Amino acid sequence: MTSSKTNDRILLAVFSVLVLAGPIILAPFGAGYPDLLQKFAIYGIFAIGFNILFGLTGYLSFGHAAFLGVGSYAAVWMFKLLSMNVIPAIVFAVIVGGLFSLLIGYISLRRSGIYFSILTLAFAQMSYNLAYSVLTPITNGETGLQVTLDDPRILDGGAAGQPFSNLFGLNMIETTEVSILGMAVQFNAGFYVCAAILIGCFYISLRLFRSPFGMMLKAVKSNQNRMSYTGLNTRPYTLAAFVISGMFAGLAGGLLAAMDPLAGAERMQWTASGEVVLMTILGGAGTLLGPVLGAGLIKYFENIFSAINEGVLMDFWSFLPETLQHAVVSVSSLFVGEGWHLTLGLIFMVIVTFLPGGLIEGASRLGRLVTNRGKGENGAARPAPAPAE
Amino acid sequence: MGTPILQVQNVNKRFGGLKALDDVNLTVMENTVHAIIGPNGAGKSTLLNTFVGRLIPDTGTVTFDGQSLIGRKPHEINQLGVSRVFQTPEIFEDLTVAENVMIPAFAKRDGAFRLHGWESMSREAEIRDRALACLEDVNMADRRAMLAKNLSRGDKRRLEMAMCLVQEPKLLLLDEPTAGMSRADTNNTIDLLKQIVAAKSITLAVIEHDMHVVFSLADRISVLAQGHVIVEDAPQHIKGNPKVQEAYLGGAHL
Amino acid sequence: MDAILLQILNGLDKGSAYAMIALGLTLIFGTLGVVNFAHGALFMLGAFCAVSIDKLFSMEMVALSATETTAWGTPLEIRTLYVEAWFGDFGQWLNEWSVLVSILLAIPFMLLVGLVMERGLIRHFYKRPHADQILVTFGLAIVLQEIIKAFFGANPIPQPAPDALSGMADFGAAVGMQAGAVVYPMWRLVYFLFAAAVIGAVFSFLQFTTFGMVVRAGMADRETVGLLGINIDRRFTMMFGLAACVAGLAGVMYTPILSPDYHLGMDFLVLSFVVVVVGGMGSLPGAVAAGFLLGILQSFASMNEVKQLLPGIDQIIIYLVAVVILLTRPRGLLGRKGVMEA
Amino acid sequence: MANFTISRRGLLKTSAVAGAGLAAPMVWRRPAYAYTNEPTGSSVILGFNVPQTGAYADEGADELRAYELAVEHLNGGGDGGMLATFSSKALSGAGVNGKKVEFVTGDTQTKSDAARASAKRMIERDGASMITGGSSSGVAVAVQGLCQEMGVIFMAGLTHSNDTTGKDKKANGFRHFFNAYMSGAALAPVLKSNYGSDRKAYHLTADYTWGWTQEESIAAATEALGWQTVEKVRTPLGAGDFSQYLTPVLNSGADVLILNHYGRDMVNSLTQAVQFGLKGKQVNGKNFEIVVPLYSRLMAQGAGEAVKGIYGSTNWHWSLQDEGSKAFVKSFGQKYGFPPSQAAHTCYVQALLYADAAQRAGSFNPCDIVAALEGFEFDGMGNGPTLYRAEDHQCFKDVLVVRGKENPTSQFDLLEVVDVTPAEQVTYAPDHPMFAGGELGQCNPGA
Repeated sequence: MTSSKTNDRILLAVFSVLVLAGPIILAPFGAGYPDLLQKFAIYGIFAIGFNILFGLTGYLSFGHAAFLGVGSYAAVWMFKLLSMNVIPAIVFAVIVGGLFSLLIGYISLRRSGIYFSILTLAFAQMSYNLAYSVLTPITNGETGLQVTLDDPRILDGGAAGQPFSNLFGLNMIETTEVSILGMAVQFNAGFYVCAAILIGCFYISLRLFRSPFGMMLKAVKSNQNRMSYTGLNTRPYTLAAFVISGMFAGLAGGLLAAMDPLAGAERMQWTASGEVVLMTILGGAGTLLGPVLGAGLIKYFENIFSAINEGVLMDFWSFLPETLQHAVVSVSSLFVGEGWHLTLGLIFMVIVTFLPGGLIEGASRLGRLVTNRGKGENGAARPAPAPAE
Repeated sequence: MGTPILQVQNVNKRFGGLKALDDVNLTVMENTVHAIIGPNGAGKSTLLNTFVGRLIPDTGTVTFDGQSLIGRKPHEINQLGVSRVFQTPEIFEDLTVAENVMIPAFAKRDGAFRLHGWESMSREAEIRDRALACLEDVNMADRRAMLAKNLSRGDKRRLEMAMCLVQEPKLLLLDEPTAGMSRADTNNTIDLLKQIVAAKSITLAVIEHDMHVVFSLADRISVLAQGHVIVEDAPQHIKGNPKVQEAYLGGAHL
Repeated sequence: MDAILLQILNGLDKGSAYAMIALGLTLIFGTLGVVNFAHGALFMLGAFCAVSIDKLFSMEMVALSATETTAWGTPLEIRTLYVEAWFGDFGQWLNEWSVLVSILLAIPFMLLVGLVMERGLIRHFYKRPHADQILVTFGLAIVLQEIIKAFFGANPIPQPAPDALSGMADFGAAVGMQAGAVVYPMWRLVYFLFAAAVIGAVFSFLQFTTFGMVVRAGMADRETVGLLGINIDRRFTMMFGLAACVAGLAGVMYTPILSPDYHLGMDFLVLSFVVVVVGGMGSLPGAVAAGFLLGILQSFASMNEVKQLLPGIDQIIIYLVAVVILLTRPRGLLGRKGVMEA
Repeated sequence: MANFTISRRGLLKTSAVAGAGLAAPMVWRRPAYAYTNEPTGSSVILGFNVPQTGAYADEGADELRAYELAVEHLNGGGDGGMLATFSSKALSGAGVNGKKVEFVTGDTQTKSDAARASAKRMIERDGASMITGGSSSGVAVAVQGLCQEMGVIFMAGLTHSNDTTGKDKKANGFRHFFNAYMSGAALAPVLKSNYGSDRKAYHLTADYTWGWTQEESIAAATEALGWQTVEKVRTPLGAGDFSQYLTPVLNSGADVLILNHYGRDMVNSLTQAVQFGLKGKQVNGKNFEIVVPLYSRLMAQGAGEAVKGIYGSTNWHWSLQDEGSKAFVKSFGQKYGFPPSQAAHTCYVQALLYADAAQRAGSFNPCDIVAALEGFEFDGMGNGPTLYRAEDHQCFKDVLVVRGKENPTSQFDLLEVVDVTPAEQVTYAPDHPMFAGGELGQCNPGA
């Protein structure tokens, strides 16, 4: 058992290094700018939290975006009323996300399976529809809640000028641009706040997965009947998982607002809830790293593929002869720019068809294949592997 | 000996027009092996279901250790000290054999719910040792790292037994523990159950078809027919009882 | 009274669409056990069958005018309908009744789409977790709608109903009320009758044909029917085609009510899942009943009197009803135990 | 195909690492810019943020076409379009301030979040000096706020809510498009002369901020004519089927239905209203009428037959016969084969106005550009003499009142201009109650 502990330490260390070096690693892929890096980290947190519920207990919530949304609203209200410091905003976002998920979870967890999914979906859609319309005094409706010059901000005193979210004076939009190996690499304060929290969240999730509590959640997924006849009350376990993942979602929402002080109602729409489901399944539900990978993949497509226009394509294919170039550009332009959804849809289909269990499962299968080849026939004698993590 | 641990009084249960349990009365004494036998459809499993909170009787009382079981949830009843082995093994298929046994061990130690999310499994040496000991008891220690779903049917049964035993229940309910087992496995199971009864202070209530098992284990037998207890007596008195023969053979006297 | 009657008609109309989509969704779910997130896309494809036929019938011969020019300097184009040029009055009739004519195209087309989808993709996902089914069908839905967008653009495309059916019908007079008190668009009445006919046809097909009986038996217990030596798989494939057809037809006939665009399917997807679940997973009558129930409740919640009492109620009524029903009836209106509960 | 360009920094970052860094020192810090994304090379980058997915994707595509045309014209390509008719002659087709104009694009998805994310990418990664585009007010307000924070100029695309230059106005943001108040003020006299002053109006309003300001503006304008407002009913965004909101209109005693909807909502509510026989119905001895305050050609296309004879207002229409409009329609039509929409027009004009301001200021510093645009008066852009008012950064110009054409000659010829309401009639005080609250603040150059 000590070896698995060492493995976990290595996993955490590698994860941390990769996250912290994100700006350098992602720069060659055109994804090394602050906003997208922040989004990677924030949606990583969201998906990690969602995975604690869905990956471990198997309860598929279709309304998790609601907690992200209320987290954002809570954070922006903190910015408006209290201070532009991100700490109270984030803390309040987590609390509100937790309370809201406690309420919805308490009701929805009375049902299981698809009935549970639809209950969560219904609550989230109600939140979204109301936030968009009649709750506008609180949410500022379609436009989204923003900080303005004349907000009270009692802790900040009468600080004049444009308000920026900050951590004790360090503005979240503060960016240092450095050239490394000829690449312009942007180190952004906000990203490192997100990254630190992401690493913390990953560590929490690791602890949960390795804890008796995590085992209980897996047991819920495996056989609820046996749980009850074993003297365990499944409801508080599932509710705890639901609230924890709701708090993660609230945290993610709070961070979104901390990086960019705006909270829009679309964050609560079912498509946003569906997105985190897709992230988790795509990466690998029930695995530690999968959700983060899935979140990264989807956000990358949304931000990078949508920005490729014909000009960029012409440039990319410029090594081809001109006639061929035009043909290739017109074909490939179907998949980028305004066609980025098409690529996303195809990727979903390809990954789920050929890599059942998501990216991580696919990678570990590939890994097993390689090691088995290397070991020859020895591989067959090994004990059955535990679920990939 | 001599204290009743489970008392069933005037229990009735209807499913639509079918009277599944008809005024059942039954007393299980502490530290005995009590077998419940009867032909198919006699209501044996239904009766067991009323003990664990899966079914609530229409009327009547079920008292365990001086406390009523009626209206209690399954997990509450288990926490009182009642464990059950099912006819088709109910185990955690997606977990390893060792984890399957550790979960009930946690339930015994920590109660129905505990938010132990920050502790590490690797530090739970005590639980692990107890689980392994139980697996040793059922001769499954070597399979502890396997996923439960990959076990053979017989092993699943024994695993479920270990999951119940690790809780050191006061009352262990067994629903056909040897169904579908080979003669050798059946004898192993009988030996195992005998050891358990000898080593621990435990009460067993067994539903069984195999008379060999029943008569090797039981201190007392209740015979159920058409939802009604027709005889409750010591094994030696059951064998020649005409009522029992009638119930099983539809009146054809032997 | 008139207002209430009108809202009931509105509700029935909305309910018709919900019920038809939910019926198909339940057929797929009940027979194949597959959660089909691409079902909304099938509805949308049906609508675009109508659009394509309409486009085909409105294809124009283009001749460049010698004298006039457009505002941007190119010669003005003079256009005549091909169908009119070729078929004369019949062509005009075709163009006029294109929505109904497109049913003829939609049936084989949607059947084909359904079969290809089942054989080519869904088949591989029967034994996979529901999460995987959701992911792959959602991916397919996106792909289908993006293809439609690439061909037809993102703007809604108007589909007029045939002139003869686009007026108002005096519904009140027909049921013995004062003339003119309750008038209702003819096409919407047609839509309701059409939905009733389709739903009736599906039910009688399942009830009265051997094919249907086998399918129903298979829905209840797939393994046993398989053991009887009946090739249930092929029948289930046909059911997928049938479900696609129902969704497609619902889409075709809906186009004069709602100008279709590529996103139409997604708009109906969530709603149709709510309908199916409220009706109870795996229950065909439940799906139909829930469709009409939610349609009517939605209409009533939008009445000014109700809105003044509860602002915003029309925004959430569907979901509110879903929550209430699921909390009071654990498996929806008519759901079976054990279906999709784990 | 002269305008296939790529951002210099985008290229740098999207290209592979290998080899690129050999000549450069291992690590250097970015030089301190005087303002955000100061163009230091031979080109200036503009960020075109338009909806490419979602309900307004077609409108977004048209906006993008207009921007590409504008870039072409600014760099001296094509026939120059409106540069020839624009009253300011600072631009010569040789780029701006001696720099070639390049552009990057992004997808707003018509969601505030996504729009801000894509604007941020263009500012942070691609080095855009200005962001423009969009097809809804929520997005415009959200992106305008972002540009204010990050210190770049925002030239709004299609946004019609009063709030954009009202309570949510920002010093770095500019709107050329007209607004809900102007729609009401422009429509009122036409409605009066056609429908009289004794009318009962029933409002169906999209239940979000734009809908509300539209409803408030048109209700105020019509009530000033003496019209009664019978009922104002809010409908959920994206309702699809509006039948449950339309049937109460039938017996409400109202004789005018005002549809404060845009986009798909408008297409659906209008076609369905016509289906319910509202057009041509007789109420109170008058013909029942439908009014759609904000029209666009793309929506008219979606609504098909239903638009015939329906009044509304629009920012611009391609059939206008002034020199500027003709020049623009000509170069757009020749390049793409069909006439531009009003969204395309406002975006094209905004791009030119920004370039002109930068040229006149001799700088891309947002504060210099703000100074150049504030109070700027110009002509030759299709709307007659126009003022960019300094107090709220709103353009004041003539507003078109249009009507759905009875006998369209093509799928683009759906609206006819019935009246042009002069600018003075639609002008309001900067502190008008519908625009109150919020302050412009100081221009922010960022960095």
